[in-house]
Amino acid sequence: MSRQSLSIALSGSGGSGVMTTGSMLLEAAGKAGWYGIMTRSAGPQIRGGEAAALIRVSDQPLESHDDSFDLVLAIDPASLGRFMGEIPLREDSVIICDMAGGRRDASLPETLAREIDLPMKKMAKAVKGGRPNMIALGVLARVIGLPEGSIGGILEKVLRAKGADALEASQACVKEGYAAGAELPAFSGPPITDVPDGERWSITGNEAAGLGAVRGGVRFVAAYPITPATEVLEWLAGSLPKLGGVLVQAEDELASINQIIGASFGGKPSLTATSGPGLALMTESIGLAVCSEVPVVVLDVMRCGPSTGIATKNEQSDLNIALNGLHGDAPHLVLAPTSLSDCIFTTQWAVHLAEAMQTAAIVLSDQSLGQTRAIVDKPADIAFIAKRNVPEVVGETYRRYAIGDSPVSPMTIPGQPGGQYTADGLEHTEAGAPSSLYDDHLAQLDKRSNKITNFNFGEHWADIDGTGDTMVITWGSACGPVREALSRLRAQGTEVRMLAIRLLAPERPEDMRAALEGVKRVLLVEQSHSKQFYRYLRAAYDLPAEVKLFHRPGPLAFKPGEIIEQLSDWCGSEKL
Amino acid sequence: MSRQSLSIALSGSGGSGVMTTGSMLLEAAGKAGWYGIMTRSAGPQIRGGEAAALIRVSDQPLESHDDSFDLVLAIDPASLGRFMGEIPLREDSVIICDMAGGRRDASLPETLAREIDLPMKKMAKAVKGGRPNMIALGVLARVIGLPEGSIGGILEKVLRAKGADALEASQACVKEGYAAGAELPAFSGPPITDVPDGERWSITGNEAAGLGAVRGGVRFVAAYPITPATEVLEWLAGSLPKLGGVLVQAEDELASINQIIGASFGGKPSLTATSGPGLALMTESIGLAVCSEVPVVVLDVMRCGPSTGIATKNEQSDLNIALNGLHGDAPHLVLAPTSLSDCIFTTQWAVHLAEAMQTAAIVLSDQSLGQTRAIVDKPADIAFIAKRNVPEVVGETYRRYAIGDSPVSPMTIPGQPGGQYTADGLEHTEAGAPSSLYDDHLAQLDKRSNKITNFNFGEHWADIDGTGDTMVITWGSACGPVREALSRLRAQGTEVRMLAIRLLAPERPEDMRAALEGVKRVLLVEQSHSKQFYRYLRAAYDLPAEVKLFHRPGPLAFKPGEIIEQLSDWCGSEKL
Amino acid sequence: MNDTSACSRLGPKEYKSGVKPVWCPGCGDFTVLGSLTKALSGLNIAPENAAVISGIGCSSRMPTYLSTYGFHGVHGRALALATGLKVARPDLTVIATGGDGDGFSIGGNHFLHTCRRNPDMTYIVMDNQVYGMTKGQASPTTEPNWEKGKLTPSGTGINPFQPLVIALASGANFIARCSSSDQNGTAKVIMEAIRHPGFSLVQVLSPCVTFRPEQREWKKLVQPAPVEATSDPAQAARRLLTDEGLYTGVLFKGHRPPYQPTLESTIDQVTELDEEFQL
Amino acid sequence: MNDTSACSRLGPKEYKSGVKPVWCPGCGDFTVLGSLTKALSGLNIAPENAAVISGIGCSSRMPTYLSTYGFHGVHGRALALATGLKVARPDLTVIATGGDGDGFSIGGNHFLHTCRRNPDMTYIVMDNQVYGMTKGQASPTTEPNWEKGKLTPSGTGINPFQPLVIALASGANFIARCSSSDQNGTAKVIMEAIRHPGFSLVQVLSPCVTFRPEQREWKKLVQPAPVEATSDPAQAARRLLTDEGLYTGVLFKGHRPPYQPTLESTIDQVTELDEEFQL
Ligand SMILES: Cc1ncc(C[n+]2csc(CCOP(=O)(O)OP(=O)(O)O)c2C)c(N)n1
Ligand SMILES: Cc1ncc(C[n+]2csc(CCOP(=O)(O)OP(=O)(O)O)c2C)c(N)n1
Ligand code: SF4
Ligand code: SF4
Ligand SMILES: [Mg+2]
Ligand SMILES: [Mg+2]
Repeated sequence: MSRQSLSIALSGSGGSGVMTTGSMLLEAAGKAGWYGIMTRSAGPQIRGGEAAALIRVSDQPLESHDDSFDLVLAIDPASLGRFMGEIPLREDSVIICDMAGGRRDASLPETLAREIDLPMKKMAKAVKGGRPNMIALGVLARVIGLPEGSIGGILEKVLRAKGADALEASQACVKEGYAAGAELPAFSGPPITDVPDGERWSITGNEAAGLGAVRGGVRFVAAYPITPATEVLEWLAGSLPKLGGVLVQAEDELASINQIIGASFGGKPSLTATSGPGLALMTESIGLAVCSEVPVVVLDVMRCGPSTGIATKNEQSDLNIALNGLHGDAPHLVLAPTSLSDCIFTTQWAVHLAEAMQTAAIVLSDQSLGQTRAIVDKPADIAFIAKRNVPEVVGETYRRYAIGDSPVSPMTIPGQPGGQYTADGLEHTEAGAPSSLYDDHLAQLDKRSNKITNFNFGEHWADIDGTGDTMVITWGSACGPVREALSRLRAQGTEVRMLAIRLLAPERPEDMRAALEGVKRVLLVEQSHSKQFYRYLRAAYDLPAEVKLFHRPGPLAFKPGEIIEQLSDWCGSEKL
Repeated sequence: MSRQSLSIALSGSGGSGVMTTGSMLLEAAGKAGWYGIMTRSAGPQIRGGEAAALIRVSDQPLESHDDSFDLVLAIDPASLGRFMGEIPLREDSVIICDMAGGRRDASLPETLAREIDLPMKKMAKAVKGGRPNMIALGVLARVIGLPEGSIGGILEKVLRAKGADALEASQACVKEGYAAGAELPAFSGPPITDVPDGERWSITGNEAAGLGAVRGGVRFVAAYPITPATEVLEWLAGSLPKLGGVLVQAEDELASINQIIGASFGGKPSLTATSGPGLALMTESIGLAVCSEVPVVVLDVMRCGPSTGIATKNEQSDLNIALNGLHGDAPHLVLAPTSLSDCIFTTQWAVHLAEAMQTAAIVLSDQSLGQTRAIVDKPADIAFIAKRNVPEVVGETYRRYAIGDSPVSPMTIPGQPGGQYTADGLEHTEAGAPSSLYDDHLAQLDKRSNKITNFNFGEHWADIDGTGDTMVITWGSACGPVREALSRLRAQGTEVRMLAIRLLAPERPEDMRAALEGVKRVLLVEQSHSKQFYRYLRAAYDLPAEVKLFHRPGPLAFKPGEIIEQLSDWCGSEKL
Repeated sequence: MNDTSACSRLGPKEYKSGVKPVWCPGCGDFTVLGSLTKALSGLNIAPENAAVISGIGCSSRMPTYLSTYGFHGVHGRALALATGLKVARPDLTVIATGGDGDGFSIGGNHFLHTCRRNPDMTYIVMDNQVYGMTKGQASPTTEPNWEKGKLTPSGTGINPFQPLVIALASGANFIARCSSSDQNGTAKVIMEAIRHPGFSLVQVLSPCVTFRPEQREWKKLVQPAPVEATSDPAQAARRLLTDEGLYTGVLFKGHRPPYQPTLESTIDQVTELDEEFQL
Repeated sequence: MNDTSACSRLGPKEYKSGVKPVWCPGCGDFTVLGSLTKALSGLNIAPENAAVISGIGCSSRMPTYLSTYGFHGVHGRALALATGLKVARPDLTVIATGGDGDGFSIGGNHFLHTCRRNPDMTYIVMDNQVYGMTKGQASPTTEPNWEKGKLTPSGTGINPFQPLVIALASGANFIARCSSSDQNGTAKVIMEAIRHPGFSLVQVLSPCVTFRPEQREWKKLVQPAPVEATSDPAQAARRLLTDEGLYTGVLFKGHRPPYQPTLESTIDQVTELDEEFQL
């Protein structure tokens, strides 16, 4: 059966190099003109343990894995067991596996799929310095229909550093594998098209967020490492110095958030990235940024909570803390990318918004968006950059927290003569002097809240799509599978609307009312045990009478087919 | 006019001793058989600056100040200006003030009230070592109708430490004042009744919370000082050692929350107290208590936020962070006392609940409850104490996080042979070993959430009162003025229901449905700018169609008359 | 606010904002405010080019009373905030101020790591061995047998924190002790601290007359250190471990280069970063 | 789980829980686990009477692998959690374990104040001069020119944190350094540390073979300190400031009494407290 997309899983035990193999396969697919995604799955071990690379390729942009896998290659049969929950197979799926003895390996999990023995270890042994994963690379390339040449350049790029011998051995292995693949059942992959150079990118969500940050103007980052946010920081540590920016590895999250507040006070757009536990440590000082009106961006790459939870796995359960985790009345911005490549736009926009409104913005990315690598269309250049309201000339009576025509008051930058003021987390007068009076408190609370509720956010608050009286409302990494589900339904003639909320706070009641016009039924999709998104929507918006909730905790990702199933009560009776 | 209660304000500049005077007056009133409350109002200065003691006495228990004051005594005329916003006066109010020159002091604010000059400074000078505030004490006692003897014992108790001379001087001053008071217009105070010894207490909300804690069984406290929670800690620092307990002053809030988790893991019911900024620092580790299922109680005495805000003033704006401030899905308990003396019950109950469910409980008191001193009826002894499910014998295969018939699994205490386990903030199996599997995660998330949603909380989740189809829903220190408003309405024949929510999390949908039976209109009252209570109720409950919101930020307290005004649209048309 | 684009030197008074301090009459912090304005004036630093950063506490109110830029942040985080500012804006004179509670209790970790990181800034700690603002609890520098601490009624029973020793051990580049009883001497030391590259710690013994009235005696007890500042950490350690905490003056001057990442860019356009993602 | 109400001495193996460590093959922490079980066995501490407390990091996984009571808390807070436990339950043997990042970076403030407070517990830090668990960033003990730190590609450029010097300066009562290459020697030092009253710090050089493979060389570089442990802080300071971080053994043993508030009650009934409120 020819499919629009091909899903491939590659598993192995520690050190077998499945991740490298997977990445190279993805890049080869990209070079050949396909879109693709790859996610990594691994146990808690830092090194060793089992690992699996989950890959999907298509001639259409991809944002989600498929309901099931077409092809599994297990370098070590036993390694597959750990991941079977994440690798649903069908009867017509194929498992290629090294039985290393001819007999079916007992450690290979029982499935419906067809099993094919391939002595990859033996084949690798035949090549001096050869490794089974490179055999596997060749096999997979052939079986899914990639031209042999597509691997060559990538091998060279990746293995150059390892020396000529290693490169040669790998080349030989890939060749062997490619030849062996010819004997195996072939999958007819998506059509191969020629894509002009530079039109497609290979990028992870974490890199995308980093890129969005610097595009938006961020030039100062302070942070403390934490999974799964570290790659954002690693990318920024390499890139910021090129731009005259700097990343400081701080002693803890309390230091990182305060360092960026200091740097931003000094005029530099600033950001930190963290995950749930780090965000929790930062909330006191995010409140300081809100109260003192110093723009900062905090990127939270979510993982399974509570507490340390499951550090390497996905969940959308920091919505509560992002929206409501600050003490006192502390209005701020909360945004979430609606796809992997949207990590660029949303982070960049967050920088722009934080600077424009002189407040704190929290961006909720997640492990799934962040650590997935995708072949995507080259992202657009977007105009949003940091632009702070800095007064050109300062009069005799500059008042930093003046309540004027606009609730965003001009903000001087140290060094500016006559603009001196004390930024303060204490409640203050318009001039910035501490005040404990009701009138000052109310005036400043109004100011800080009006500036974000009255802002003109335009169309970007959500991605709205489709027609009909049924709507799916979702956010973050759950958008991908929903989008694919709805496009499948559309292909079958069923129209369902989709609302992917990018701006979670402040609320947009008018926009929501307009978006819900004509909607009778709503399905909410979120990856949280305690229905955080549902409860947020209830508090913030008036939803139609018929609301259905599809939620579960991490780490199991949603599949497009599951969304369709959830909709089948409603859509089934009509058109499905 | 004879009133049910008398409201007296006493103001002075720094060092004038108005707070001592106020406290002594309150105690004298208590001794005389009155109920009373006293709140303190002061500027940001640690010492010096202006201060005012706001006192109200009655023959009925009091939980709120009145709409206006009957009597003001200003030791320094200028000091009054600072507090006029908090001291509404009527035409028939009286200001007694030392004009210190016979002419009206220009610094005395203009009001409608009648002004009476009394040369307190001069009178004090006439007594060796005399002080104007002691003159004032005598004057006030006389004017409001307290017997002269009611002051004597108190003077002795308070001033004993200062030596015989000081005591004598004060006694002489009080006598002078009392005599002078006879010349001034008298107020007919509430009837003086004889109350048996020990039947009335003088206590602050902060002391009450401390008492509730130790009554509930708390024997370990670690904390870092912060206004307005410090008095809870001060009381506990003195009282715990008597009970074989201990208070550790920690290096910061991160230490205090973790110290109490450690102590509770060791089997001691444990508590910390803090305010907004400290709570924000603790949320990461409160999540640890939730995930590792170690009972702890965190008392948050709220103040104006955001950030440092107004540290000495009241607001109900930590509701968001208390309910939703933990990262991940972290179900926990949130409670709030519904009156000053209820600080005892609610804190005690919180200890009981946290221990019974092996989870974290956050108790939201506030500056107004905490720092008000009241003469109250002796509180009942309540049976709720800490009782943890500790297995007597541990079998071969003890599993700390077992999912059995009850979601509360038996918890061993270090020292117990065979009960060894590792408490963990990582997701875990039933045995407590780290796990990153969906099934374990789901099972433990269910366990942690079921144990609190399935618990039988009984009637205590809320104080429910009254009849009729109009209801006021409120919480915390806002309950006091609401209660008085409704009792005034009742006295006029108008019935309005009241729902004061003590258990804010978990939600009680059944109980709420029952409470709302027959309710057509709801008025919500809360002291928060961003409508935190309203949004919480929207998210958690189905409210009647007609909902009205009366909210404002701190520090202005609600007055009973304001609540009546808010209800007048509804009740006015019917019966008012 | 002052406009100092003109070049004339401003007097110390012109470094005051005019906001009235909330401090108790007689509090040592008044004098420190005076020393600081004198130092700023003495160094002729334009108010717009200085930023004074603090946490929370009586002593942390300092920025509000100055006509420089200021940041009154949250409790314990002044050094982190100041570090961010200094790294991003090396052209500014950055001064952190605060108390013993703010700096050594809740702020202890930033103290350690800022000494270690050694950014070019000055940290003035008004040490009164008590939490003034929260009305009289023991601080890390409180002696173990002080029984008036409201949370430690039998004394803390634990060793006081030695700020200068810890500063030395963690790498501070300039260490001095002053007494608020000597306004001019303190001003001079602050000037030297600001001028010295790297992280400078100035501990000022500044009495809390309200909760530690006995500290009024400090002015009689302090005395200038009998020896010159050393730049040998071992020697400094020996001296600091044996002095009674009452020698004033500059006690250590190191030579470590300050932490300051370069802010020179190597590419012109953000879009040049796109390349690495292109297939 | 072991039932040790019987009196026979348990062997080291019986102090293991049987949960398989997630550590990389060759990680130094395996040996430290061995040393710790040997020490517990050597001291004949019943597993139910010991509690091992940690934060987050590879090294912080320790409690899970032991058959004692354990707490795997959050990053950086092990000492605070352990302090609460020890103060509440002085009868238990409390041991904190963790890494250089957990203990000296995010946990630095608790490190300072626990040394100062001096509760009777032992703190074992597996120092590998790197953040292992988060895959290879510089830690406070990393040398300034290590360029493989993923967030500091040109090196940190800042002075390494000196844990033993800071411990001494802030009042730790027992200070030792070990190497994971010497399992028995480390076990002995841990036994001595547990026995010594007050707060004991045992730094174990424990290679991260994955991100700092060069640390495999440590086993060749470490050597027993040439002198006996001193109880004179000044002498200890001199030694610690000059050793290259490679001398092993007990380096300092102090005599400060441990922090342990009494848990004796003076009244029988909570209701006796009511009196003070009665009018
Ligand atoms: C997170 C947090 N915890 C506690 C407090 C309460 N608090 C304010 S100032 C202070 C101590 C101040 O002591 P110090 O720094 O010595 O300053 P001083 O008032 O003595 O000058 C404390 C504990 C706070 N504001 N924030
Ligand atoms: C609050 C918080 N911040 C960051 C992290 C991420 N994190 C986990 S372990 C670790 C560092 C561990 O280093 P170390 O203590 O040296 O242990 P090692 O892995 O080297 O043994 C970090 C930064 C976290 N879990 N929690
Ligand atoms: S309380 Fe102490 S430190 Fe604070 S202002 Fe008063 S004297 Fe100064
Ligand atoms: S990453 Fe390093 S510290 Fe962690 S287990 Fe592997 S070798 Fe050990
Ligand atoms: Mg102080
Ligand atoms: Mg380490």
